[in-house]
Amino acid sequence: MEIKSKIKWSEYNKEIAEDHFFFLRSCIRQNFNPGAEKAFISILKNNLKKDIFDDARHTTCTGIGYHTDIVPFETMQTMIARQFSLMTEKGYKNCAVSCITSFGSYNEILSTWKEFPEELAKTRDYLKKATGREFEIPENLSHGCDIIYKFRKEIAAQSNYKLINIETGEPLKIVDHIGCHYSKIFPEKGVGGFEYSKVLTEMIQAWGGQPVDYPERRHCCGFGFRQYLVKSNRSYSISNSRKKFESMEPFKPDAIITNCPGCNMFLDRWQYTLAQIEGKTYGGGTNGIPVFSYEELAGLILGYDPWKLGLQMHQVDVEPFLKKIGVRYDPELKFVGINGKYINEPLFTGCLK
Amino acid sequence: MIKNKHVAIIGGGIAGMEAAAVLAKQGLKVTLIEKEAITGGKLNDWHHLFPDFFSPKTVIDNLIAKTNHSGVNVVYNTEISKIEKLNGRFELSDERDTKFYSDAVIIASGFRLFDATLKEEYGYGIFDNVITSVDFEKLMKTEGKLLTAQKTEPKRIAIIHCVGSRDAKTGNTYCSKVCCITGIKQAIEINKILPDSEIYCFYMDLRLYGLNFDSLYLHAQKQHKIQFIRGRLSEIAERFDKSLQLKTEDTLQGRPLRINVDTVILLIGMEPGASNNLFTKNNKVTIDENGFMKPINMHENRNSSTHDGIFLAGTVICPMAVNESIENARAAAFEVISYLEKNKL
Amino acid sequence: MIEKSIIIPFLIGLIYLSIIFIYRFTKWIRGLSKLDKLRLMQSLKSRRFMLSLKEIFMEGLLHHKIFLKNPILGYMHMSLAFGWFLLILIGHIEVMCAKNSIFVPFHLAIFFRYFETTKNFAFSGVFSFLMDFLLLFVLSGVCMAMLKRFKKQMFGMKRTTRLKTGDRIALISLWLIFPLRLAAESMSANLHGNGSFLTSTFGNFIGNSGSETANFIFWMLYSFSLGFFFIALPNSRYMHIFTEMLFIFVRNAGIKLKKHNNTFTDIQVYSCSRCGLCLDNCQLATAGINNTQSVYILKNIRNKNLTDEQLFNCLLCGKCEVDCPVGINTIDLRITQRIESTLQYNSSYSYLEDIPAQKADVVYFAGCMTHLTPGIISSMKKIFQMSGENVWFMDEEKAPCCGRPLMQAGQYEAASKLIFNNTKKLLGSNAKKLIVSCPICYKVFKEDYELGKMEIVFHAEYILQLIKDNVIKVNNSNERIIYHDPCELGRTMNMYDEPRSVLQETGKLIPVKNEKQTAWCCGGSLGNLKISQEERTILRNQAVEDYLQYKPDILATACPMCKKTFARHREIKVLDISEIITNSISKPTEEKITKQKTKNKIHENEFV
Amino acid sequence: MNDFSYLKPASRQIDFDKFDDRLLLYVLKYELSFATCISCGGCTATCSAGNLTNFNVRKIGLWLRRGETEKLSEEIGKCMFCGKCTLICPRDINIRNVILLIKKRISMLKTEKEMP
Repeated sequence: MEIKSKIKWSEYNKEIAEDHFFFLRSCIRQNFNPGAEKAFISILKNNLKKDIFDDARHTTCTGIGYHTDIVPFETMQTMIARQFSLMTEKGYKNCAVSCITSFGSYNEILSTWKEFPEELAKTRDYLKKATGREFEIPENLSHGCDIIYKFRKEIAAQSNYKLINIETGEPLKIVDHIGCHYSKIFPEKGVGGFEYSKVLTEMIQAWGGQPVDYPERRHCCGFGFRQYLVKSNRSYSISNSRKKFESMEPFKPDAIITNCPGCNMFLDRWQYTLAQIEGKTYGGGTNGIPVFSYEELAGLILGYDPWKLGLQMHQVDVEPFLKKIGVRYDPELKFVGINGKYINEPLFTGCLK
Repeated sequence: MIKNKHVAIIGGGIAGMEAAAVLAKQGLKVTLIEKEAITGGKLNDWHHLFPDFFSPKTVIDNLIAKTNHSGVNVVYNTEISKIEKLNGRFELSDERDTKFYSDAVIIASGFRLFDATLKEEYGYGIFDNVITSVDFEKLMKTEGKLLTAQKTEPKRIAIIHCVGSRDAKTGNTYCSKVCCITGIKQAIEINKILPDSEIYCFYMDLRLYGLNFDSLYLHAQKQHKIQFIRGRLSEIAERFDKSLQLKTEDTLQGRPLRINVDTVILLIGMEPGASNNLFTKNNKVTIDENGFMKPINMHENRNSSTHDGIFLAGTVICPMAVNESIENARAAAFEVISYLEKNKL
Repeated sequence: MIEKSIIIPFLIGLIYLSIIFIYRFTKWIRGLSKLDKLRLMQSLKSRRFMLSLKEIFMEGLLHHKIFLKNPILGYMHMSLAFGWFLLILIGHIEVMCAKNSIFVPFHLAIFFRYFETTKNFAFSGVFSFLMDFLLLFVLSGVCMAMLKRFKKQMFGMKRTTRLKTGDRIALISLWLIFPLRLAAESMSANLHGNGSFLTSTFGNFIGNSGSETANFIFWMLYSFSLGFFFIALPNSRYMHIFTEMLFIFVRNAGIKLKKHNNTFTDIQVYSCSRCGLCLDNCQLATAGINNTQSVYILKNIRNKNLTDEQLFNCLLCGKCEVDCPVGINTIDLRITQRIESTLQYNSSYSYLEDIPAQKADVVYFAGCMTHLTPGIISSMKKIFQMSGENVWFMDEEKAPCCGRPLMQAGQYEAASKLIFNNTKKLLGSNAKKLIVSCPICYKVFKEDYELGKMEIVFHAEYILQLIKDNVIKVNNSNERIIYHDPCELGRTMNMYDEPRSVLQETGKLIPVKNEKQTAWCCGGSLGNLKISQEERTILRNQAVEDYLQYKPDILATACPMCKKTFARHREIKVLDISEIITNSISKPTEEKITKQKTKNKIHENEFV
Repeated sequence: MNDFSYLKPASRQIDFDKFDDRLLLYVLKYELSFATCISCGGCTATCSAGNLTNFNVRKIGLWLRRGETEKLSEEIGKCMFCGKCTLICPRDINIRNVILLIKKRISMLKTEKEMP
């Protein structure tokens, strides 16, 4: 680890690759936000004209297993080594990571290998035995939000919509939530460090919105594997989210933007549970606060069709937000899947309560 | 010059002796009036001084040497009860009407030990195995070992902090400052002579004000296995076998706690000297609401009493440790010298 | 007809007053429980009826109890009450003689001088002299009452009640009645010469300016003042005049205050005349507490604005009950209000388990307070050793409280749970004797526990018995001892002599001015829940300074609470009776006690 | 509908601006000495009810300070009013009065709730 010089985190800018990314998908992002990763690839390829390779053979980084003590550290190192071997095979040097937890795992493994070279040697040996593969350490490992942050201006330039309330002309108040594994494990791996990480806020500002700094901004969203997966701990999870909502409510935010699939899912789903248990919603009236991932928001302002982005699968309905920024959408097609097949509605619809 | 000036010092404790020695070295005539048969005051019954187990005997011997060397005239077995001011000089007299005349007076009559029988629920004077920290020091000084009244080695010892201090029920709401560190020192001493005994200190707050007091506290916990329980003792009852049952609360656990111990040591606080209100009767020396002598200015000049020409030294002003008492006495001596020079009549 | 009109204000007042009285009296009597009504009816037929009449005469009219305490005050009350009564009585007889028939209009006597201008009826001279004399007698009382209101020290009273507007109006109107009557009768005497020595002297003092109209005006004013007084009376302190009579009848019928408010409480509340006699001896005044004394509590109960701060700020020492000339049980009345105020939060104490009792001849119940004075416990243990009886120290480890402090806080129902739990254990031990060393426990065991044949013995009685059977040999150290009567033992349980006779055996008992019934309260009472520690210190110092005048070597007491309270005063040595006994026993057989140990150590093996 | 009853979303953090101080203010108004409590535990140590059940006088004070009204109403009934705690308290706090005031205030709040 390089010696931490006395730099002010807010001025710190990490180095993000320019082009030629090897895409490392998330296990769960597609389950909760079905259109997110597809949008990310499409934005990079079509809008930004970048080269991003999505290799069908790459698998999980075993992050969830590792954090719930099921997957041993050596297995994770070997799995990640295999990912890199696929990347080397295809001749790529830069990785684009979709999930925050795996971003944390990849960085953890990379720094382990740097500090303990014998671990690297051991992993090479394991991979050789298991798959006969060789691998190189990537030159640059960035998260999807870093890349979108890097080209936020280009996206703004091509965007059809602004994060501005079309009636009042006021910039929309967007709350940013940074996944903990993005910059709290390795502060130097986050844009602007972890205290005032600006990777999402810069996007919001670039796209016309206004970031909101509320007291519990850096508090955990409540995912926490062990908290959520073990039923008796689940109250910790919901009470964390509740604390964030209570704290942001006075600021009346229009939306929440996240860069991790876990935070996105919990901040979105728990609003429904809280409405059921405590009968309280935080978006005013019976509305919740819609939760977007950065790709979805980027896609939205670039004019992608909301239903193609999979926004209908969100727990908190996004229609009020779409009205605010003036996106045209066809309500009938909300639950019409590909080739017109009706994917039937969830049990109840219409905001939260 | 002030050479022929005469200063009378009431109280031959460490403060009185130090002030006398310093003044005498400056060439003044000094009379040191002590009510007991020997000087040194309460330090005579002390075994070790905190925090470094320094021997009080050396302190007293050095002081005695200093006072003799500088020619202080020491008067024993006389207890001054009245100070009169006659045309600029002071007349000190005791019950047997022996009179002393001086140009200035230093009151260094010290403090009085809190009478632990007043805290009846702690059973001092009723249960034999309840002793005070002073009794313990005497025991260590004379016999060098700690035994229960049944002449057996105590397995468990409890040290009780804040007995007679910070307690409205005894009328003393101030903190006597030196008992916490004394308790820790005595706990270490007990552990040294009874290595396999269990020692518990019951405290409300540990006020370790001195520089290396805390390190002694950590040392006591780590090396000497002294255990500290945060809870105030409410009452002691004697079991059939003369062991003592303590009722307190472990406030950090939030549950009442009952413990049987063989010996209880009460860390008694310092009270204003009995003679304090004697001196206030006929002249303008005043005492503060706790009963200690009131200096004219607590910050700039703690050694001058509210009566011109009468000075204060040592624990008569407030609870003090040995080192503070001696330094305070030196300061008092200097005040006397500048007072005498000022009005050289 | 106009002359008749002077009666109208008087009549209006009288009718209003009688309606109120009839309404209230019937309400009160009907409000009594069936049993009490029966008792009342019985008492009217029995000898007690005469007893009540005698008491009404002695107290209602002569104010005999006030006389005993303070003759001047007694005279003042008597002159007003008895004088006015005679004025009415003889006035009626005079009218009967004048009209020489038994049946005369009752109002005539009041305005006799106005209507009957001539003096030509039998003994008219004697009557008018008598009437004038009685008027003078009453007027003397009125003047003294006025004087007292402003110069109370002259009457030997430290404090008088602070009167509210209702009382003040009634007071002034009462003061006006008799001077106006004098003026009216003198006016008539001046015109018709029907006055006697007093009224005629005043009559000719008016001289010739008198006229019929002036006479009429004065008599009208007199009638107005009477009417006004009768209207003001019902909600003023003078309601006490008639209510006390009813109270005397009800009390003599043996009816007692219940543990809840009923009409008997109202009778007692309305019979308080707010005379303020209960103020002087109330120690709280010295601590600057001047609004919680019984007279103010009774007023607040009547006006239904009683606050907890007043209700619970009383030492329950019982001194005001001793002083009250009307005989109101101020303590029980206050306790009943405390019961009512804390009714909703009586606890269930469901956590009390049944700890098996230990069989023994004698059970010793030390009580909560005694655990904080281990000196008493260790002395009692030594005494039990000497008595050689098989004693079970019931609450050595743990036991619920005896329940008395809870009762003093008004929670009787909750206390009954503790009493039930303790009673089961006590009866379980089937001991013959229960010994207590705390008077607070002694009272509750004696009065509220049903322990069958088990004898409840206070430790002083037990020690006295042991000395009499010379199981304990005590040496008289003729130290100067003062005995402080604990309120709960003295005034409440009337035990004054046993502790004294024990102490006489061990030292020189010095009588003090404030002892027995008028003893000080140490200020530590559990009865007072609101008093601050500084105020308690003032009360304690007052008692201790009084005791110190007698230069005692030891202040003896028989209550752990008194001992604990006095012990905080540095200049007095306090010991419980049991400690004095154990000290005085050990003297001969033990070498001189070393100076520094104030409590004597007893070598156990000596007594085994 | 799925049952969320097992979830307790409220956080254990004391929210100082929102705790129910009606009891505390009432007690401090009539027994100001309570403000000087340093939670030394002398009262719990000597408590007679504390011998018989898990009643803790010191905790009553702590709960009072942080508005734990439900816990107070459950526990306060266990006190036997024997007054030993008041005799021990080094700060001379009239604890017996504090208990009475709490009981009074709780019953007042109950009746207020029942009133329409």
